[in-house]
Amino acid sequence: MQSSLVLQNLLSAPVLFFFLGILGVLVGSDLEIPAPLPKLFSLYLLLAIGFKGGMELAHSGLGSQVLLTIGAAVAMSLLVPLTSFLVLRLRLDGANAAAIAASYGSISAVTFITAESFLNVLEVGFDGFMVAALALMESPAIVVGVVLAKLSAVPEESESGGEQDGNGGLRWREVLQEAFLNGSVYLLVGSLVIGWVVATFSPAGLEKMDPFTEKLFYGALCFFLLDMGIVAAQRLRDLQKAGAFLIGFSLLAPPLHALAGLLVSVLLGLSQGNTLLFMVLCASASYIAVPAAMRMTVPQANPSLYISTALGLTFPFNVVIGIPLYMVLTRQFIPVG
Amino acid sequence: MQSSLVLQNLLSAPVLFFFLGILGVLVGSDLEIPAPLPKLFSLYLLLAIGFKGGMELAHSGLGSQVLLTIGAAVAMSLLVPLTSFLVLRLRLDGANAAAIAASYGSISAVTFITAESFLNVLEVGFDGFMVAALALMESPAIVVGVVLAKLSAVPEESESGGEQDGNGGLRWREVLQEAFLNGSVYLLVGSLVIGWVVATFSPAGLEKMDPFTEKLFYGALCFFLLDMGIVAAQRLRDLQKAGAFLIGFSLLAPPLHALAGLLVSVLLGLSQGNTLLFMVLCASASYIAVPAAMRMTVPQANPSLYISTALGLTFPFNVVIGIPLYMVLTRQFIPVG
Amino acid sequence: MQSSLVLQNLLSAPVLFFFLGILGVLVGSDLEIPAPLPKLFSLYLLLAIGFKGGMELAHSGLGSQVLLTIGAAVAMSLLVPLTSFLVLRLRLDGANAAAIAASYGSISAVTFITAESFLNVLEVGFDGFMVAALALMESPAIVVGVVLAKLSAVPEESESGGEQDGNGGLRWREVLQEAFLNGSVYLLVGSLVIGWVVATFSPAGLEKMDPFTEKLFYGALCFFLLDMGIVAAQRLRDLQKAGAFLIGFSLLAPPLHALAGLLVSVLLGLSQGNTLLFMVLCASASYIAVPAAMRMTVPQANPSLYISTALGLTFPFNVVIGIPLYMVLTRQFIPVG
Amino acid sequence: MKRIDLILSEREVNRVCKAITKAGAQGYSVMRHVTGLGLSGEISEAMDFSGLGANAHVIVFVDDDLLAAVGAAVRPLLKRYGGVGFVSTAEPL
Amino acid sequence: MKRIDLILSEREVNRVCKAITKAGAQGYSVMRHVTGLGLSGEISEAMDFSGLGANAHVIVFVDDDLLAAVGAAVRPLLKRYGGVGFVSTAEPL
Amino acid sequence: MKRIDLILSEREVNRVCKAITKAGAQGYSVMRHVTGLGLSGEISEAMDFSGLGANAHVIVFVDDDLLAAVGAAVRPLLKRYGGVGFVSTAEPL
Ligand SMILES: Nc1ncnc2c1ncn2[C@@H]1O[C@H](COP(=O)(O)O)[C@@H](O)[C@H]1O
Ligand SMILES: Nc1ncnc2c1ncn2[C@@H]1O[C@H](COP(=O)(O)O)[C@@H](O)[C@H]1O
Ligand SMILES: Nc1ncnc2c1ncn2[C@@H]1O[C@H](COP(=O)(O)O)[C@@H](O)[C@H]1O
Ligand code: NA
Ligand code: NA
Ligand code: NA
Repeated sequence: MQSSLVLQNLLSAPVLFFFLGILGVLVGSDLEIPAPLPKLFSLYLLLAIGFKGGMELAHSGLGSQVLLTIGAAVAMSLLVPLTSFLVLRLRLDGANAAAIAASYGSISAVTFITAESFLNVLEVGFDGFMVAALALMESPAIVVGVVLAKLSAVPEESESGGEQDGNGGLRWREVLQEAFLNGSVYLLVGSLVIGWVVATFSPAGLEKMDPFTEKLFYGALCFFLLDMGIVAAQRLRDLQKAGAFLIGFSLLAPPLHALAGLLVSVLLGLSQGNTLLFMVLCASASYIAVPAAMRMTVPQANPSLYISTALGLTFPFNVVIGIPLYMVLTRQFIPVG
Repeated sequence: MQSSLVLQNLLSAPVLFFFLGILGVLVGSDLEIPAPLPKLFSLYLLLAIGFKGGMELAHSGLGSQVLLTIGAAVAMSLLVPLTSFLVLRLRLDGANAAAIAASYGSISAVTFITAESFLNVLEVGFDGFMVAALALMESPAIVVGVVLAKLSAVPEESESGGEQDGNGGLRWREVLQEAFLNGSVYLLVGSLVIGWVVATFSPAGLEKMDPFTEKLFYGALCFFLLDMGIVAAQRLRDLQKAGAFLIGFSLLAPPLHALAGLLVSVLLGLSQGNTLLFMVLCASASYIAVPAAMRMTVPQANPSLYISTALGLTFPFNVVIGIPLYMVLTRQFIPVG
Repeated sequence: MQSSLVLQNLLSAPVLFFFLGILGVLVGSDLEIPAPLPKLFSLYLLLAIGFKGGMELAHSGLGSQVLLTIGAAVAMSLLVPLTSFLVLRLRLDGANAAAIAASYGSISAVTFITAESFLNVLEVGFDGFMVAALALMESPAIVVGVVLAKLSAVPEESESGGEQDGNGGLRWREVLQEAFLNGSVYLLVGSLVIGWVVATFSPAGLEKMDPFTEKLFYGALCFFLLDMGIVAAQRLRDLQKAGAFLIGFSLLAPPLHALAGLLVSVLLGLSQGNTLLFMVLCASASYIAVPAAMRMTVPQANPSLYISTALGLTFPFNVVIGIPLYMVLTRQFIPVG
Repeated sequence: MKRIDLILSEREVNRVCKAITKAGAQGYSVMRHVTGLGLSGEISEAMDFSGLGANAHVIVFVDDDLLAAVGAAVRPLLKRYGGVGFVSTAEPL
Repeated sequence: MKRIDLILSEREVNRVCKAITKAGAQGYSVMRHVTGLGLSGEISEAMDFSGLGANAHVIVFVDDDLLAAVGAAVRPLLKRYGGVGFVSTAEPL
Repeated sequence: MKRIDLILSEREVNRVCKAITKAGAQGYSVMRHVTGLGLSGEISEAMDFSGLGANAHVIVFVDDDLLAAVGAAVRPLLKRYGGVGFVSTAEPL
């Protein structure tokens, strides 16, 4: 049973294309998907996942379990960076620890999407409101990360010239803007709202969106994962600089956070499908919204550390082994709906 | 009835994504769709609208009403820039007045497409030959604009060196090339002809094109309108420089030109759907073919004026308020087919 | 019958869009499909054709006729560059003759795809393993070309500095890498394998890929051929430099190689559909994998010669006249399956 | 040798390159997708979809004696359509 | 005149351009999608999909007397976020 | 300091960058998608879909004493694969 789940995941088209990308880098192929094509697929996936989630949210409504689940998700995105920070601080300076912690508190939409595809193939149901949880987990971890970085920072010499504010304090406006108005967050949330509005007020439009947001989705995911494989493999080189501690962290944190997610799911009485998605949200680390935000707000942190851990190790781990592993656990602890 | 039409338009997916783009700029999100992705969608929409129009033209044939309608459309694209020029000349120099006039005489394919989607949702029929009208209205206004600019130009000092012709006259070859062989005009007309040829001679191919040109269309329109919202909102800043006169013009010209289009439609006895499309053709202003052509042929005109009026105000006005408003008028004056 | 086949091909959407691209350049339209959009379509077509081929290979299995056909295809890709080299050497130096010979030994995936579309419209069947033949014919010709170039090279003065190996010999690693790990070869072969794995082990995924790899295919081919028309027409200018000998070669080699392919197909007892594809593989010349490889491994050869012959003349010839012509011959010599 | 840097709209770049070649330069390089600020305002890539494009940056390395000819060929185009040009000194590597 | 070349992350390019204008420069040009190597390691375009982007190359031609102001405006940003700046001599074409 | 400008095919740009680093330069910047004209004819972006690419523009700022080493590392590559290189003078901002 268990090994069959892992195998089923390994032999699915999205994961195979992910491998194709990784292998391409390892054997030295010059296959590349030049910018901004990966951005096209990334924008498309966010738009489609948001729209579909909003649509399903309109059908399921905002009941108390929905609100509880979303609330628990946001709580996890605040807690995970705190505990991660404590661990990372053992070996890293404040800025780097905070940036990596933010990344693990936030989520990876592509990991979530891959888990959805996995559930679809298994014909296990899940709810549209999980996309709302996904959307709302992106930003809080960013704010926590920035606060942690500031708190642990050695007061810098005051800068002069050029910059507008010389007071050295937190530039809240900038931080909140990076956290909540970051392009990927904004598109996901916006598409979610649009999907909800269209499903509620002009459902005739849903069918016309279907070929774009639904039918094309699986193939586009494969294409994007091909690129993610290339990028993840290129990131592996940076891991030498990261060292054994960070490698260990990026492989142990996901299953531990998934376990925490499982616990919460049991308490909330989530269905099997929703539990898997909740675990994946907790386990995954952001390599889109968070790096973009950290680059601006915590420039002292080294981007190659937080990108290479989240993208080079945690992402492949979750996509390849994590998702089926969490499903095995889900089946163990969650009764069939 | 009326407000329900406006609302139905406001709550449709394409218009909502357009708003999402506008709002993104207003709140300061860094969401952007990097070049050349918008070009991909723009090329796709032109190809698809042309192909489908040609296909339907093959079905409807080239009867006398078709020819009359197309002729009237071309006539409008010659008249509108003349009257617009007279008005604009009250406050602007010749070159700027001519360039803006050309823009309003020509059309916006995306506005047309949005109107088609609106009719589809209302389940109001329209004819494929309207796409031929669309295609043929792009170029004449450009020629009129260039001629007006030259006629009103203060004779410049003769240039020396570099340039091939120093005679200061109209470079007809260049003007006609810009008007008729402009990439977007050429692709639209070419796809129209191909759609017609395929429908006439090898109809088996139509079905194979359908997923690309038909099914994908609505979603791709949403994606493109997201970008158009971003671009339109960025253009709003330029309007300060444009001043109250131009702002007034860009909001009053569309409904007035639409009324003229309604009059012609009544005279021609067009159906409700065709009338709406005819009104939209008259009301819309070009921000694709015309700016590209004016940049080359009337370089004295300030691009930020003709782009910001057509794209920053007239386009949003038509997409958001104009289309349902013109539909209300259509229903008032045109009997159901 | 015969002329109807030619006409049927000429009036199909893909060929018409190819013409639209050529015509655009000839009449001076500024229509262009900016980089990297053509790359997107090229990657997509390779991924889709590979995936579908692998899928069908899983259904047909690897019987002896499959292996024989693939073996014969590889043999042709080794023979054709040798005979071509002998002919080209009459007028060209070793490096240029070798590079052009490699191009004609290798294949053009887009020509192959266009032939498949042609067969689909005629409702003539063909087998998925022909894609395996396509994939395996790309690389051997590259190796042959490099060897020929080295054998015929005047020993250069030994270079000093910068480069890793100064021994002047064949850099086998580099050559094999360019031949077998070239991005386009790698993606095609990889997608073929993935298609086979998915069809064999998780067939539920096939249906979900279908809208992307199958439904969208025809339209995407049209779009790509529009660009290929533009690029091919731009290449026509270079032909002046190529001279009458090369022009003759690029128009006579395809039908001759197709005839050789027909002979082999008769001997192998291939079906009509497979015979046409086999002829097209022999007749077509590479303008993707081979130029990219030759640029690196035979830098003395002039890229404008091997690109303009393969892309400017042989490709249009095959797409427009060659495919229906080879079909006429196929019908003459191959009994209906 | 001289290095000439021209920055102007993508729309006119072909015209400028032709003028450069006609003036006798043996080579040039063009970078597109350049945004910027100048006398005629801010230029972004936002209108790229319309075919209007952004700016292009043209670099020409020429022998000193060709500078005048290239300058004379290019200046009227910059005057007519907008754009800027600068010269500095360079040597072959 | 002086030619200033700045190479820095795309993320900060707007901020730098604002500083340049504020310091009094009349124009600038920006090329994005620049990759490279510097003190903070290798920068590729691979993370472009995430909005992180690669580097940008900013060119500013200014009169000699503005050099100090632009330098003062830009240096703290380069120090804070990374990036390099160089100056050379140029003349109008 | 010296500023080195190299313009060569995208296909060889990685090789050239490795040579530059090996010669001791601490950094470089690369702009791709460069079109142009040179001894080997016109280079456009039309073949980009094939992986052949257009040109790349490599900029290297080095201390004067490294110029010779970088030049020696790069020249054979330019000779073998085509491309041009120029040197000018610059100072840190
Ligand atoms: N004089 C020049 N000025 C600027 N760029 C040049 C010059 N000569 C060559 N190039 C660039 O270098 C590339 C390669 O040159 P080549 O190897 O001579 O064909 C050309 O495609 C141009 O982009
Ligand atoms: N001082 C400057 N430094 C660098 N680039 C400039 C400068 N002035 C103008 N440019 C560039 O040249 C383009 C055209 O300039 P203009 O015709 O003055 O609007 C601008 O959009 C900028 O990209
Ligand atoms: N010596 C150099 N020459 C050219 N470009 C450089 C040099 N040093 C740094 N750069 C560019 O500036 C960027 C940022 O530099 P840094 O902040 O030192 O990592 C690098 O990614 C390079 O693109
Ligand atoms: Na997480
Ligand atoms: Na109009
Ligand atoms: Na061949």
